[in-house]
Amino acid sequence: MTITEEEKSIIEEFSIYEDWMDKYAYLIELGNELPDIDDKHKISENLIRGCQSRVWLTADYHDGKIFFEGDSDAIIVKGLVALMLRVLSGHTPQEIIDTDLSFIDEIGLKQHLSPTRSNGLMAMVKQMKLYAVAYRKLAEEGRIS
Amino acid sequence: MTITEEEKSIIEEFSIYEDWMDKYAYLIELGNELPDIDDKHKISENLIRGCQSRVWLTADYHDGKIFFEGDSDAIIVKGLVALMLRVLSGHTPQEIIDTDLSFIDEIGLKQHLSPTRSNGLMAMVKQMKLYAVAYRKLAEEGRIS
Amino acid sequence: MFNIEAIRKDFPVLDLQVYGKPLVYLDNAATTQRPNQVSALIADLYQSGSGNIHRGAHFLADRCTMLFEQTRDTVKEFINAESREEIIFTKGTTESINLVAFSFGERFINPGDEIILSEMEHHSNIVPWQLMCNRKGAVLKKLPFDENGVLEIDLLESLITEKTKIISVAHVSNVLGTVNPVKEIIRIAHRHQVKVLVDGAQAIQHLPVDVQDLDCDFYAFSGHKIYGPTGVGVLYGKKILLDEIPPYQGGGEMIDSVSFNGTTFNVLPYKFEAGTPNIIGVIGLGEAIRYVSSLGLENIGEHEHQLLGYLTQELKKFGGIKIYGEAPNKASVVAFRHEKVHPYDMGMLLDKLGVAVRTGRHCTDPLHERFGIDGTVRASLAVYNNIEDIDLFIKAMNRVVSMF
Amino acid sequence: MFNIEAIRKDFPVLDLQVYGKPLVYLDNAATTQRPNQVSALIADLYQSGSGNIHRGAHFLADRCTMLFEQTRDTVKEFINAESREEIIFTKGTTESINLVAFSFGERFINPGDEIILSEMEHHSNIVPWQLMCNRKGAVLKKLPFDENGVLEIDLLESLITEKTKIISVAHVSNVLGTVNPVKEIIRIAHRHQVKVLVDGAQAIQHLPVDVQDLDCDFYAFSGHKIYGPTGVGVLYGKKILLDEIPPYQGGGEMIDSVSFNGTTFNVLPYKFEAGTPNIIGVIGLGEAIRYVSSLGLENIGEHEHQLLGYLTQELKKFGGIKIYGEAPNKASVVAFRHEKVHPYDMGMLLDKLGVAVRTGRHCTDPLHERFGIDGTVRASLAVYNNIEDIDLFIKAMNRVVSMF
Ligand SMILES: Cc1ncc(COP(=O)(O)O)c(C=O)c1O
Ligand SMILES: Cc1ncc(COP(=O)(O)O)c(C=O)c1O
Repeated sequence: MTITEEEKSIIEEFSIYEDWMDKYAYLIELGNELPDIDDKHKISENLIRGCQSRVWLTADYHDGKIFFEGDSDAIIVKGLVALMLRVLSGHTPQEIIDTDLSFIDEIGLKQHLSPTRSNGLMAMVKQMKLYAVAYRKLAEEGRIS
Repeated sequence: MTITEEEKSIIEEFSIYEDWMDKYAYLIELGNELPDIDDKHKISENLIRGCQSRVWLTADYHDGKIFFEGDSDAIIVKGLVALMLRVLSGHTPQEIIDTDLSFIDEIGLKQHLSPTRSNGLMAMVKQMKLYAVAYRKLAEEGRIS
Repeated sequence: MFNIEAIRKDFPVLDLQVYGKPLVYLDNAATTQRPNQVSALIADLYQSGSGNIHRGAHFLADRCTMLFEQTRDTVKEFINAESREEIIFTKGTTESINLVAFSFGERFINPGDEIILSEMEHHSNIVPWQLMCNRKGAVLKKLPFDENGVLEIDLLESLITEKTKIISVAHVSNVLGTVNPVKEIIRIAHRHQVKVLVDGAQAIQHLPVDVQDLDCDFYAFSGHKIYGPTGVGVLYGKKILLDEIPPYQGGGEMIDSVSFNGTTFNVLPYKFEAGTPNIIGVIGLGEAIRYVSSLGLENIGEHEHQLLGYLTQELKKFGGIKIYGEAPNKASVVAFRHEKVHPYDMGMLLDKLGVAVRTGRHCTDPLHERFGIDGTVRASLAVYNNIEDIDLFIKAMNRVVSMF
Repeated sequence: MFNIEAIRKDFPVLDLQVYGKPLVYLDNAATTQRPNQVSALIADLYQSGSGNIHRGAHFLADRCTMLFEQTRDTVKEFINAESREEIIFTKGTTESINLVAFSFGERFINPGDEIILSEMEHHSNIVPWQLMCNRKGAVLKKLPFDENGVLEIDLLESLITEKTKIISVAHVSNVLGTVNPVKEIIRIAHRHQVKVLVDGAQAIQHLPVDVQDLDCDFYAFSGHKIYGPTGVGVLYGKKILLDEIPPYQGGGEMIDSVSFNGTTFNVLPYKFEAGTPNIIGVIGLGEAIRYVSSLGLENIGEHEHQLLGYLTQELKKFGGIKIYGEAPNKASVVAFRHEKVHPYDMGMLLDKLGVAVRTGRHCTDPLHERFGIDGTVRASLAVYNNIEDIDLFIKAMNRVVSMF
């Protein structure tokens, strides 16, 4: 699936929830389903420390695509991390750079991504984009593949 | 006349003015009538410098009474100075210390005496009271009469 | 005598529905809502016109000057200061503390000098001192607290040396709720010629404050935490100290005369009030204080204490909850964690059920460090909360926890 | 296109009667009145509830955070800053300048360094620099102006030495009305690696400001002078500079993490916004800017210029008047003296006739010193003034002068 298709399918999944609590219950489910990141990756260089919750993020590159793993100590944040991974992981650097992740707005969870909501999510998205920029550069220079 | 009688007579004089402009016209008249202070007294130690206007004040003591002279560069302030002199000049230090000058409130000109209206008037009244305190002390010590 | 229903009517926001649920506002330690009396006065001043104060000489300016300076008297009486010159208007507690850290620091702090803070301080009562210490080569020392959130006051005397210049301590902790024994701290400090600043941001709205009885050297609080407007605060300082320390900010109002060769400063309190102040904010604060005074801080405190007792009891019954801060003398703030639910998740879900609490570290990193935790949920009460609020809160907690 | 009657309807205060006379408000350089749009928004926020911002995580906090941060974007666009991080909210122009004087001073000023100010500066743009110079052993130098109130810009180059670090100058003089050639000053300064702060307190409400076009390093203004609330102001700073200078005040919001061993600071703009800001004040400022933008600053400037021309002409016809400030490029402020009437008397009597002007030295002692006078009467215009205001003013002046 392309990023846009993945976003569409998420929007569709969320569209059945009319009640906020159901929406969040689903996020919690997503959070619970996302495997915990390996403890050896829970190191400070992978940590994005918000005032409210912590997020861990790792990135790997092969076959022209970036594969992210992520985690959080707050389960709702972890659910949102799961959505981000689902949308962005396994795509090319350029695709990741180009997307604006507007689906978060459409499913009504934009607040969590605001720069002032210090849960680490916004910083995680920034970090994902930075990884993409870095890998694109390395790939262009032929230093990775 | 006692200070209280003088205050009463001023209140009476002002009671005939219903219009603000007439009241101020009278103040201007009072200001014009008050003789200018002698230039030789217009020195910095007699100057009370407000942000809005300047006031000069001198004090003399004889026969147990204080005699003030005053002046201002703004004629309305000078009119108010004239009222203050009329009420306070020629009285004993104790009488001057005891009075609260409430007549200014009763004739509706209290604003001019507020501590934040920096026209020098409030500082002048303080200065008059300080003179009274100083002369009382000197008199008690028998150093002046 | 204390008619909670009548009080609630003064706060129209309590009728708000959020996400289709009635609002239960338990984030009062962050900011309180305003009674109609305060909002109406502010609205009226903005609508009916205002002037700049002090130097103006016309009707609108005079009116605002009078109301502004009357508020100074209102504050003076409210905290029983000795004179109106001791009341400085600032933009909030944070600025009040910065002012003291700077001006007291400029005058009294030399390299190697020491400042004592408690370990439960809000960042606003830590960072200003750190910035000053960095500039002056002075040192911060900390007074610890015990498991229950009670200051280890026995240690104070041993922390004080002849290098100690000032102690800065919260009257009430914004997380633990502890009412610190500031009067005793001040007594000890003064025995050693050490000055004391009391951060009253979380006290002024809950208990009567008498700065002369406390004998504190400085006292700071914010308008927005005592049912008043944002952008306004108070610094009380003893006249003798305020006279001695240099001005903080420079500008209009705070000068006597200015020339390129030198400037002489205005008298107190204006010396510390540079620039056009938050005129309407200050006047609004006066109305908020009148509101609080009309209810009576003893009555408010009693009402909040009853609620606090009930809230604490219900949380303990709830199970799986650890409360941080169990001092015997406590104001109406409860910080806690649930064994299974992360504070952020708790906060998010409570919000969607209409309940406003605060989560995270509440600007008290060292306090959270002390407990080895990275956040708590904080429910904080105000005069307009009632038993039903707490019942709704507990019901919502049940719903949230059932999702995990 | 520019319907003055419709605009006046937005300002209910213009219908006020003072001392039984219709109000003629000509003290706009001190503070402007607020349109209904601004007062209504503020009243609504106070009534409908608000939360503390940024760290909160509930409905009311989210709403306020959003509106607050939207205002940052509004200001950014209004002055055409490059990024929103360059917009710092302060309590006013005075604080904005104090912030720069302190933080720039801490970072860049060494003993013997020089700061250049113009001789027409407001005390708020003099005293902060004096305080800093006293601490740092630096020196103030002044750029004079001529009889007409025009800066002697030819002298600037000769005043600049390799010790010069920053020039701070008003965009528009609050007494003379002179619109200073700040773009040229900045060009000259930058040629010598000297930074420039522009005090925009009297410009922002009268003419379009584009900080990128000016290329200024800092720009400061106040909310209450641009139809907004009291207690709020803006500091624009170039990101690269704001990143380099240390924080000003310490406290909540401006930190990343705090411990007794050391603190790391938050990113821009929060690094400079310690403590709970004037949340509702900032949001109100946003509405004021939207109001001004909807009218268009070009249109406002044109309207005010017409009035300024008429006012100047009528004062000259009046006789016995000396106007201070006759620069070719002038904003809508006229300061003058009458040969027979002391400014204080003039102000007092005009007030009783319903006309609000300001008298005295207008926080510009050096400027008045330069002219050898101890005060002026200042009439200053805003968007809602009209020809009739000026006619009433002149009529009142006639009445006043006839009393002498
Ligand atoms: C040119 C100028 N600079 C600075 C200020 C200070 O502004 P504020 O008092 O709003 O801080 C003023 C306001 O009088 C001014 O006219
Ligand atoms: C104990 C304490 N001190 C200081 C502050 C800072 O107050 P403000 O943000 O109003 O300046 C707060 C507010 O959160 C507080 O709770």
